[in-house]
Amino acid sequence: MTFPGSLDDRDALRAVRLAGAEPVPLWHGEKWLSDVVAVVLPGGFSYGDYLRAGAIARFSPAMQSVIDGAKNGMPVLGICNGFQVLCEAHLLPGALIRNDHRKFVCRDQRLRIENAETAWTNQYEAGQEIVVPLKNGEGGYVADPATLDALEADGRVVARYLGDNPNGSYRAIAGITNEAGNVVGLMPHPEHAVEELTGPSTDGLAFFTSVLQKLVGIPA
Amino acid sequence: MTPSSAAQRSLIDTVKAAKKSSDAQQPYRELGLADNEYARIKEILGRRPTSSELAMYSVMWSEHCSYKSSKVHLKQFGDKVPVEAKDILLVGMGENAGVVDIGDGWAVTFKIESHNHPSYVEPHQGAATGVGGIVRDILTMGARPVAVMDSLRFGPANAPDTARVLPGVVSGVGGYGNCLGLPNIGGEVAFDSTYLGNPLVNALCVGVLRTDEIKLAKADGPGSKVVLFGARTGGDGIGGASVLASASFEAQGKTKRPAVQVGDPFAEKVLIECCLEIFAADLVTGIQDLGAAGLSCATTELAAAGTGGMAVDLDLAPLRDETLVPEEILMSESQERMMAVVTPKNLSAFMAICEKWDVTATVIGEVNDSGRLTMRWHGEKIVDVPPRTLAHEGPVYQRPIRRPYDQDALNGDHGNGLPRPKTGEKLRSTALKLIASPNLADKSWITDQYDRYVLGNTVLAQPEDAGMVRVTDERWRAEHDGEDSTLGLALATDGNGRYTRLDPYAGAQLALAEAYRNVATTGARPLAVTNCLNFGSPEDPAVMWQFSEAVRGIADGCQQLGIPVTGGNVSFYNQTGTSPILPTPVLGVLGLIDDVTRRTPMAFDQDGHQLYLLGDTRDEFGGSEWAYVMHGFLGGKPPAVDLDREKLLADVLINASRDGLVDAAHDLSDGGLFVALAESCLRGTTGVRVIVPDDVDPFVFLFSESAGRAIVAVPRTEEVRFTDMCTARRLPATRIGVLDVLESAIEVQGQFRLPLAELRTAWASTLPDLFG
Amino acid sequence: MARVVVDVVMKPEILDPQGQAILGALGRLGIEGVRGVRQGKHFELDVDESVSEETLHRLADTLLANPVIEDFSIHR
Amino acid sequence: MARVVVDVVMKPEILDPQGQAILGALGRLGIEGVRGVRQGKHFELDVDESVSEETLHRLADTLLANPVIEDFSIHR
Ligand SMILES: Nc1ncnc2c1ncn2[C@@H]1O[C@H](COP(=O)(O)OP(=O)(O)O)[C@@H](O)[C@H]1O
Ligand SMILES: [Mg+2]
Repeated sequence: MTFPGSLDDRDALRAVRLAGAEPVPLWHGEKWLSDVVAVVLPGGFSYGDYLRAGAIARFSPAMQSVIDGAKNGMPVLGICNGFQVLCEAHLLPGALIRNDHRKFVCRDQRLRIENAETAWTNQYEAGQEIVVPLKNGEGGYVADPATLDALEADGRVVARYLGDNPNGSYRAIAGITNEAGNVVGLMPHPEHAVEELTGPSTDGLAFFTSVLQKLVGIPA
Repeated sequence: MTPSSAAQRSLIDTVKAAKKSSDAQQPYRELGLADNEYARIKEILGRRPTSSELAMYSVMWSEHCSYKSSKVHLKQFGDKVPVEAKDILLVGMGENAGVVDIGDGWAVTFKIESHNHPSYVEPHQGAATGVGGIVRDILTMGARPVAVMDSLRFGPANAPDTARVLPGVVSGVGGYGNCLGLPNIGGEVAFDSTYLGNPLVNALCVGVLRTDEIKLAKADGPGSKVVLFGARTGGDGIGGASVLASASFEAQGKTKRPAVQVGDPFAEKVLIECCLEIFAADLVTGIQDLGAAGLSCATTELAAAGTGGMAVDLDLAPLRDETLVPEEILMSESQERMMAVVTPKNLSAFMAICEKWDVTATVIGEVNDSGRLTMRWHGEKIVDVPPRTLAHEGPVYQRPIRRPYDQDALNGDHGNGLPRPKTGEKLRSTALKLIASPNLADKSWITDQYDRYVLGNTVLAQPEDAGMVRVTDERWRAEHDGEDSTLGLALATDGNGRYTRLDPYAGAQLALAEAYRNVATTGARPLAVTNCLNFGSPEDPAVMWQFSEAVRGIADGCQQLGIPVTGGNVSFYNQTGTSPILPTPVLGVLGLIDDVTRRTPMAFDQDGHQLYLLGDTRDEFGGSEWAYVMHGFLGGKPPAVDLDREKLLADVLINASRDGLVDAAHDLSDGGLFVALAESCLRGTTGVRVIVPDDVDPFVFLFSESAGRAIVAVPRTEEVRFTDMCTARRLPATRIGVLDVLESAIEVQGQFRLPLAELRTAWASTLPDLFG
Repeated sequence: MARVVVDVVMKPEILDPQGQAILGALGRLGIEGVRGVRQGKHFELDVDESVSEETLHRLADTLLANPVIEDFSIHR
Repeated sequence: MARVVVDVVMKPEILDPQGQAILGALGRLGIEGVRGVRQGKHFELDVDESVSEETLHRLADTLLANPVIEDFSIHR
């Protein structure tokens, strides 16, 4: 899905292609999702992130269809800005705020996959450590304690930062899922870890093969 | 009509009025025009200029836009274009950016530009709009921008004002580039007290296009529409171009309006995508970005390069501030604007794409064959000029040149008395102190604020010797079974103010040689050059000598290396009071690699690989980091330049990469061999054991800055092939050690051992300790 | 035409990195006596007289503030 | 202890991209009648009674606002 100001949309298309699926570019202004079976909301600075990251993008015509689809079980992955959009759209709880050190940060980040059963993580092992790029200015995950406790208790924390907390996220949360496990929001960028040549690893590819496994049962 | 604009109307200076009152007093001096320049304007027009015309001439004839002091020198870049490079130059100097042919139907355009003064006034916005401006230059050529780089100079790292300027500049470069989705793949950061009141912010952008898609800035075809699109015009940066660039920044600080422009990277991102869609549909006959001198520049340059005439109705320009008067509209440097020339047939398709991207687009005029650029405001003619006289026929000066009085004294004092470390222990502490010095320390506090991954084609980025991106696109994949291309381009920027102060001719060539070497170290073949010439006042004959020598050095150097200068930028008046900065030509070299999977990275990762030093090491410490850090000393001569040797070294490095003979390579520059070893170890996973060759002084071996050198890590299985190649080509290659995974230190046998953990702490903590 | 101001602040239980950073910088500036700082957003809207309270509330609640982490106040 | 509010807005002649983006979004939200939006910063300070007007002014001028591009107002 491309919003005005999306940046990692081409990378998401490439990752889907490398995972063996056919990527379809979607435009935020088109209400109909044609016949796509899963949606990736990519990283970027939709609408410049001027108000709050993701705050304006969620009102796009296409987002209404994504929200309906997500409620009906369609897999949706929000990466970075996409995660922010999902929170703003209330498909996921909590919010993402300015990094605690107030700087943009780009680095190769170690993560632990905590939940390997979602539509987007079933090709990982629970507890598996991976390295993917992280790059954000507003990546601090926050929510009230009750929400955080509930996320932990339900196993809805999908990935956690290892090593130094890069942005002040509560409980080092890097990604979460909804109750049904079809909607995942993730601050780091698995789509930038799909090729030996351009990424720090190829650890990110399994997010995209996971959804294929989920949809058509073909392990890539 | 609001009352205020009615009042303005009575003040409008029209062509009719100018004809009637040819002797009226005009504030041309305040606008930076000299007496003789004003007289020439009157002569061209056959009357006095209207105030709008005066505004246009003043910005277009400013140093910044007219290159009046530098033109006679820059000519050499054209005169000395190397013969072997002529056929790759699709567009040479003079356009918004040069374009080079890279084969397979692809072309590359790249350019570096300064935004020094605005970055001192408002570091974040100044740097941000610097990136925005250079990206629009690249876009204007019809290219998709694919990467940016930034070359930065600040005052002493521990100076209070550096704590204001540096973080702001870095957040500006990062904020703007990150928001455009352009990977930052490299640059430089250096500190010196001469930059304290005058930091340097040079931004480079590179773009990729198909050879049949090149766009030019020309208004062709009578009847074609002139469309202004992008942001609305506001009052920001009024007078910026002429005032900021033609008088020392300090002197006018209080009297003139602050020339701060605020960037809107989101608007620019949308503008980029909108333009690329317009280009793909082939809807423009000419296009120009609005940068310095805003509308004055865009209209005159488009008209001058095309059919020759243009009529503009200035009332139609969409404004952010309705109180602006024509002079201000013409001088405004509001960001994120473009101007296109569109045939009537294509206009509705053009407008539809703008609408899709929510970009404001307005027809403000029409091309004609009158040979004049005319503008109307509230129904009156306020501008009627021959456009070439603004765009191309500005004043040209042969400024006086004089070798600085202190040059001989400076070159004569070689610092022979500076105490050198003699024992292993002293060498070790020197090494630690150097690696922790701000110029040599880890820059990741800065570069971690830049996105290097976006677009998914970054093969190498900082701290590698050169940035490298894969050249590919949807069209390529469609033609090649969905596979990406393996073609890549590499880029490095370098400049060394101290070397250039000691010898501007050699210093500029050393910067060129280093950027060239950095590109070759990664395995790419150097192809073309861009440059940003940062100097003091051209009215100072000593500065002008530095400038002319540097330009001559670059032109000769490029000719000898066989790579053409395709474009660049001159920034004069970089000084505090009357003290100029160190003369700082920054050179950007573009290279090409057929197969990016063959690139050579800098990290030492392979246990047991043999370490070779390529090139000759001499006792050369003039202008060195060692003299600067340990003794605060600058004197003598910079290291000797040998461009034939640089070519030879590059050939060896490129062949070694292609044939898979080396697994890591790193060029030697500031701080010499020790610093290069440290950087390669800290980037990788192994330590090294180093042997000092018998006949060499360990201090010179470790810290000399002799040019034309690199280190390479050679697998044992390839050692014979590699050394045979060096022997056959007569490149000195000395085995100086071995990579050792268990050692986890730099061990200089018989001298000292420095654990990597200790080294890393010293290297990595300097900038975070200073900037938080 | 009326000028409406909407101020948005983080809920007290949410970390405010900007406010913290300012508090930290005060010491270096030699300014004493400031005990707490919170940074929020300030919007100045020019609206037609016809715009209702409900509309303004909806605007603040859905767009200008994120009620998950922020509180807002409207001053007409 | 006193609550002091400092509001910081872009100078009128300076571009305000934030405000522009919000104005654009209003259409999609179906909210009409809003003619202009400017976005600024809002600070809430808890200060000792002893803190003088001059100190607050200096604080706003050096730390909270960037006087090159922004104006501020202090409400005690
Ligand atoms: N401001 C910057 N922006 C991006 N990359 C930078 C910047 N400063 C330094 N770098 C990167 O850090 C690395 C080391 O820089 P430098 O020591 O100047 O290299 P060299 O001496 O080989 O030219 C290079 O990869 C360079 O591109
Ligand atoms: Mg280098």
